[in-house]
Amino acid sequence: MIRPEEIKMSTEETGKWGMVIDQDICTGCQACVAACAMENNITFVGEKDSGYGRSMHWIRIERFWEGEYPEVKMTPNQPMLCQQCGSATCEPVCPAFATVHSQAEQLNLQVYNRCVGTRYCANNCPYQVRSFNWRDYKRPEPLSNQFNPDVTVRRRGVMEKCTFCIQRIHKAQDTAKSEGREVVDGEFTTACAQACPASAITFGRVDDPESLVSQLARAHGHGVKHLEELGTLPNVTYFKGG
Amino acid sequence: MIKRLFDWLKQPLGLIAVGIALLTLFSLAAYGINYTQQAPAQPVQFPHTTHVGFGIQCLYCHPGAAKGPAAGIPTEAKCWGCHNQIAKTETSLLLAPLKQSVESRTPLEWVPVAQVPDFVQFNHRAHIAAGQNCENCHGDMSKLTVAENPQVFNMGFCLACHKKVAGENHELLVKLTDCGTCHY
Amino acid sequence: MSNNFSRRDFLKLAGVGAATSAILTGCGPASRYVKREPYMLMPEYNYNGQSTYYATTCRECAAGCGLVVRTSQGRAIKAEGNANNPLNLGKTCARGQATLHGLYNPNRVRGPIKHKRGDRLYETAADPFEDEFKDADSNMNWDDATQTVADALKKYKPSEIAFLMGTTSDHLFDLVADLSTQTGITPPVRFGALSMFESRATLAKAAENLFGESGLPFFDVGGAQVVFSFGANFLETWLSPVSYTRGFAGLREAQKKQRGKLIQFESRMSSTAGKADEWIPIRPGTEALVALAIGRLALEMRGGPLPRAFSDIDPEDAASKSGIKIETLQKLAEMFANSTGALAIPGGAALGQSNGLAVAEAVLTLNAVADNFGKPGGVFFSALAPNQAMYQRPASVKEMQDFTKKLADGKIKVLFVHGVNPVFELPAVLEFKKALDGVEQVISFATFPDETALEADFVFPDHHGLESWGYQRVVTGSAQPVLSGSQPVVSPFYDTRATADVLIAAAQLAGGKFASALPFKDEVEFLQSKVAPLMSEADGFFSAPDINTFMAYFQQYGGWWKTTDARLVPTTADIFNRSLKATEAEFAGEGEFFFVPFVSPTIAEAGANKPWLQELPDPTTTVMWNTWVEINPVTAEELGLVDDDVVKIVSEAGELELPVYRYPAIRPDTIAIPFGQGHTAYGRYAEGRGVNPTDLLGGHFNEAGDLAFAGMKVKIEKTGKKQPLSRLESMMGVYGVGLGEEK
Amino acid sequence: MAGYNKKAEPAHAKAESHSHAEHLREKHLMLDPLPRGQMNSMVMESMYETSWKFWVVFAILSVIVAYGLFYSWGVMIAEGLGVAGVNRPSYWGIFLVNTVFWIGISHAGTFISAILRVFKAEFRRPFTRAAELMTTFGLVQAGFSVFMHMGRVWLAYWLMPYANQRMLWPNLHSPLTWDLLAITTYLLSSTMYLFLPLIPDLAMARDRSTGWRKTFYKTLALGFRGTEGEWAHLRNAMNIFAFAIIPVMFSVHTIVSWDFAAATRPGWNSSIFGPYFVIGALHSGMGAVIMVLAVVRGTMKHMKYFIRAEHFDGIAKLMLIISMAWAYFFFNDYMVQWYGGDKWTHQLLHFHEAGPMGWMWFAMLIFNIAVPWAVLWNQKWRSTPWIVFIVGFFINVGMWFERYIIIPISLSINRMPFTWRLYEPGIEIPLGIGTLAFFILLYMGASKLIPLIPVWEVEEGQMAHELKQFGRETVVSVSELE
Repeated sequence: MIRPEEIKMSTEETGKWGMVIDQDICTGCQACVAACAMENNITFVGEKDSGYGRSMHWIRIERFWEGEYPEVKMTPNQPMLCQQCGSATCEPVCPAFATVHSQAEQLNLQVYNRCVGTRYCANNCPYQVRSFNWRDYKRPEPLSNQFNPDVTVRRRGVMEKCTFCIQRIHKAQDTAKSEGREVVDGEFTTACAQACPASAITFGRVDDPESLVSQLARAHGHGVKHLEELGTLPNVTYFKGG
Repeated sequence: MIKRLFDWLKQPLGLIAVGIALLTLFSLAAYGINYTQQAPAQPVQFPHTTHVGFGIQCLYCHPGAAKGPAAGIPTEAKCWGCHNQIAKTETSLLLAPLKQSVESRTPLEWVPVAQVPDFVQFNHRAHIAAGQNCENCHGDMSKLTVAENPQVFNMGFCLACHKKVAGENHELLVKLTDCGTCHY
Repeated sequence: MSNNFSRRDFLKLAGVGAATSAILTGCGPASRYVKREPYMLMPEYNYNGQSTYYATTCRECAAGCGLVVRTSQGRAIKAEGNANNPLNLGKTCARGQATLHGLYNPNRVRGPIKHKRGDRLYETAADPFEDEFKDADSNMNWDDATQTVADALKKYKPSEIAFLMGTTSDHLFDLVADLSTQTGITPPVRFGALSMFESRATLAKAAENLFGESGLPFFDVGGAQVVFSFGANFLETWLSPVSYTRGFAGLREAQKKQRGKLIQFESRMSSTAGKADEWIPIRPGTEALVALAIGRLALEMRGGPLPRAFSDIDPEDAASKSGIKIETLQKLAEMFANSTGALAIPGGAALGQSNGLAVAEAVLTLNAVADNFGKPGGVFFSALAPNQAMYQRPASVKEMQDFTKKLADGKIKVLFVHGVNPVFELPAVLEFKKALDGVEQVISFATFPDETALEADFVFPDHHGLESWGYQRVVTGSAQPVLSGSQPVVSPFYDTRATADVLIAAAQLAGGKFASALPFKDEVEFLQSKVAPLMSEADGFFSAPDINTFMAYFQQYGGWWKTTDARLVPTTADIFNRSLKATEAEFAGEGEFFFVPFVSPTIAEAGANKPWLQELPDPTTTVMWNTWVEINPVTAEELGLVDDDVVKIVSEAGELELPVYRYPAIRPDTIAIPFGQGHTAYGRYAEGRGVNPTDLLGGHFNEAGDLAFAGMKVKIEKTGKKQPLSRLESMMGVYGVGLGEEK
Repeated sequence: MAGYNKKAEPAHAKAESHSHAEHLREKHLMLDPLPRGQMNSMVMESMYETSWKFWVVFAILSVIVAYGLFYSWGVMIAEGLGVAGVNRPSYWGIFLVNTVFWIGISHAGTFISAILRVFKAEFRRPFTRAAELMTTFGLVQAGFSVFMHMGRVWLAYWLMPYANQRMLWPNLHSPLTWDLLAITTYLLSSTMYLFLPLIPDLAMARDRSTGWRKTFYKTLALGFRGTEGEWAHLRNAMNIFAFAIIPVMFSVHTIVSWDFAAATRPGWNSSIFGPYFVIGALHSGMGAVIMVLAVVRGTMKHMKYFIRAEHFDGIAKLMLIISMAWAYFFFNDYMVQWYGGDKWTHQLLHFHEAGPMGWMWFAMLIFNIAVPWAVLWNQKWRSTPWIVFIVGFFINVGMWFERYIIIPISLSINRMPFTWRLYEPGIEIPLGIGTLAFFILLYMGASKLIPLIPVWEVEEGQMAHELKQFGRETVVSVSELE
């Protein structure tokens, strides 16, 4: 499915929007998770379901243990979100084209209103970053006042995932257009990157060598892209540091 | 016994019964569809035709359209700005609700007719900027009293226009037919 | 903002959600289901469908980070950091993000209520996620409420009137302070669970002893090369987490030629220690010894005479007592000695012990070895906030104990409570709840139906932080003096009223010296009177000719701050010549386990009623929605315990039952419980969830009067019960459970 | 057949020829002809005569279906899939297990009748229909299960290509779409294939029934009168379908296997899955057929004449072979995956065996390999209905386990260890039982509505066979049909 030259490409920047995450300074404080939930109308699912692997986090912070006490170490916190793959495994398997690649923005879209809930995409996502609306989770009044009007409120039976805050992308583009200019790097950013107290997350145009993401990527050479051996061409680069 | 049923249905009375049943079903369906397509009741039987007739621009009352996603409904203050200078306001039955609401400081509850589902992210500004006129989607208001939708805003309606606008421009076509342009 | 905002609009819009299904199945336009209310009078800065942004201050903790809140059609949509504010430079923590779930929390006090002590303030439901349930209705109007306050002020002698206030909303504190100075009512007492776990009194006292002046030390983590943190959990809730996290990022900054190192001395690996390059599982109570030992070894490596402070410490002895290998100590000492920018920070559980003060002094003195006082990457005194004469710290628990005694003895006839929840936060042994029986009239200004409000005779709810005016002093975290300003970002959602307004109005009603003490029209006028002096100050972030313009800027930029570094350099003339008694801490209660309570990084003191904070996985254990006890897997095995086994923790003060979490990074002789859950009120998402570790704490204090919360020893008893903890992490993936390689 | 008999019992060769002939007669249906009229009335009786037991079972099953299938499903549609056990990472659960399982069951029907018809295996004649019915009804259950699986089943029609002005179309890259098309094709063709051989029997039933049944059969028999021309056409049609349906059948289960094999998941992404799934389907299918035959023979009137030990014997031998083939494919799959050395796959295989559900893995091997091998080698045992019934049951359980291991258990392990989690079924259980009950219900209903035995086929066979005497030797001769 993936041609060799494509795999080679995955070492270069393929996409349009991309992210750089510095695990060395990520403190795992969960600010990004909260920010994401607030920005994207993500529902909370309560104790029972969240304990059964049904939490709806679009971004989760992974950490593992190395060694035994007293030489035990916590591995660098690893924020895991949709990698917005250039050649995503979730896309071809959706029978309804609800998970499509946006040619305009080079993102993996999740079209909620087209989703019929076969959950094939979630199975096929090697990063396991898609979350499914198992129920119509209640958000009693007046919590719904906080809903972000720019983001659809999902209902049961629909798959959802990180969108790289596409609503912010569109807003920025719209503003830029109305002012007759191009979108400037750093003019806007995703909710997670905006909140991160350590500025461990940086978002921007990976196809623009001058953007901050590209510069950072060059600055720390040793970036890692997760599971790129699968040829998914992920657009999120991780720095382990240390 | 099935056979007996068939036999009964075969004779005239049975046929009539079948006919009636079918008719009822059909009319019910027709009523249902018709009901959902009517313009809903508004607090004020607002005569668009009159206002447009006076030469008031759409954007005067719906300025949001040029500035952002929502065109918006004018504030009572805006209505009152003119109407409190019009003698008719005091007398007219039509305007009673407005008067009442301004005096009691309780907002009027309008029912939007040009509505897209909440999974569609529609932005007026872009469309106005692209040179679209209000009537392209909302019909000719100068002929309407209470606002009605000329057509249901379904995806087909949007895409037809998007494709027409894009024409041969491939880049534009990609942008205008990208799912992520409206759905997120 | 005007009160004409229609806030129901968006609820209606949410209704579209319901309509969606209808549309999906193609029956008719959504217009059937939606009604739109236009503004009566649209504010000129607002446009339909476009967002308006307001700068204000976060009230989730006392740090005073600046926020910019996005509002749409009069609804608060999203809280972001205020990029201008020098404290947080546009960043927020998780609690700041979730503050909107406080504003729109389904359980708030909706209006002034007269109620019987102990009565519920909202209905309960079997399942908070399914059942609908109501808040108690307001049963009086604000005029009567104000009258009640006025009567209370008039009725009793000033000495019988007391205010108990939280650590946020400084402007209100100032107002009450003025009131007390001019009318002679007892000075307001401030308290907060966070300040209790931060042992601020100890820090201040240590500074006073060493540097001759009291103040809150500021540690320039960002500028340092090697940071030795003795229990300071500065990446979680300590003092000013956002700015300290930024400092940590600076420490680690990869672009830097040399990547800074963090060494954490803790008996339990906090998420701060999790980020450390080295975690030293030190035996609780020996921090002072270790600090001094490291100092001595470092000095010896440097050569030269050994100063008095370090002369009478025996590294070998310290090593054996603390359970750290002497080689390790030497290695660390070498690192400390040879680093260009070494920094030692005391904090957290290290100070919450019987010898907390000694620890603080020892660690601060260790900085003298690095000679980093007033240097980049060193120790400073935090810059005082613009309208602040001297550092005022919240009450230590000792002082709270005295205060509680006064209440119990009936010396206080009327108690006003605002912004603090002592019934929940204070250790159970202080019996604050019982003490309230000695008070004739308890008036709470609580926004949420918390435990203390439940014990009040009247609840006169204050606005939520995002609905209110005010300012918050930044006591530490920023080099510049910062006064973060608050303004309402939305009109009040319920029939609440600003406590300042209530007090001002009541004072007018009370007349006499009360009226003259608060000669203001309303809260805003009071604010102006407090902010006005800043106009004359030099090198401010902005200046303005007249007060109105100044206030406009003050709101627009979310506060006022100087552009200059105003951190004070501690005077350390004879710091080496003090003799430090390097003691070990004593531990109260018999029992084989050291007990370390810590503040939950995600929920902290007041986050439990915000559903999304509840659903945030704890950074170290990834547990959500509950409380757990951390036990080393080896210990657990000895005790025959596995995850989710419910155990009973017994201390001299009390006992708790909660499920086990086998935590690989904790001393085998130590157990830890997070603070934040265990509410008996405080809304549907908080109530009846987890347990409150303060129930285990005894009334033991360190020399500075701070609670020795980490100075307990406890027993563990099995109960045979099970309670599954919901955790984000996988049991199989992370612990190999079910993979035949179970830990 | 003759040759096979000689080999089978050398003892009888020496026996007295006359009694030998007797013996052969009672042993083989084909050599034991009855007048057509009598056979017809026997079949009709078996349809007409219904004991009260039948209705009791029928009622119980109806209740189970009403609750287990329709009520529970209603609840699930209203509540969302949260009431089921699916979670991250096991996004797929028992619903798809059942889908694959039922499609598997449905295979044997077609396999037996089509393949055996093509190869003119004579012993097939009496039970082709019983098998074909399973195909159709099995597919119905498969359809139910796959729709249950969907998060928004009320939008299932979006998976079908239909004209619209919204530039919307099903994604033909998705294995699920292939699946949908394949299964639909299979359902249609297998129904046709069930129907064609049924026509003569329906005509027969029509001529022997009255009342509503007559109307019923009349409608279905399409006015078949049994003229030479009609027979010729029918034969043609049946031959075409018999040949055409075999590739369809193979393709269907191969495509089902692609749902998994085409995914980028450790343990799934295996090239052997196609044939592995097909053989697995046959394995469970044959088991099911033999169970059905045992039940039919035991419960329905006159069936002991039509269904005899020889048939169990024949099917059982097929089962033995298939079980060996399955074992081979299983080993192949396991071996290659293990040898491939991918760490995630290793983790997965380890999890299969040593994980909390390890018992299921071993049970699968015992039920699918050990049990049939241990029992079916013995002709006495494999000719005894109740024994083969039990074996068939074990095989079906084993094969269900296999699918369970492939889907939810394998899904627990992925490339993100932080998300590994076990799967605990919820409402899937009543729903699964519901589909099973519905299958039996449909079958019982059918057994009372259409002739389970293709009389004309049996008779055709009997006419073709005859016992010839060569001196003292009695031999069976089969004359070529058409």
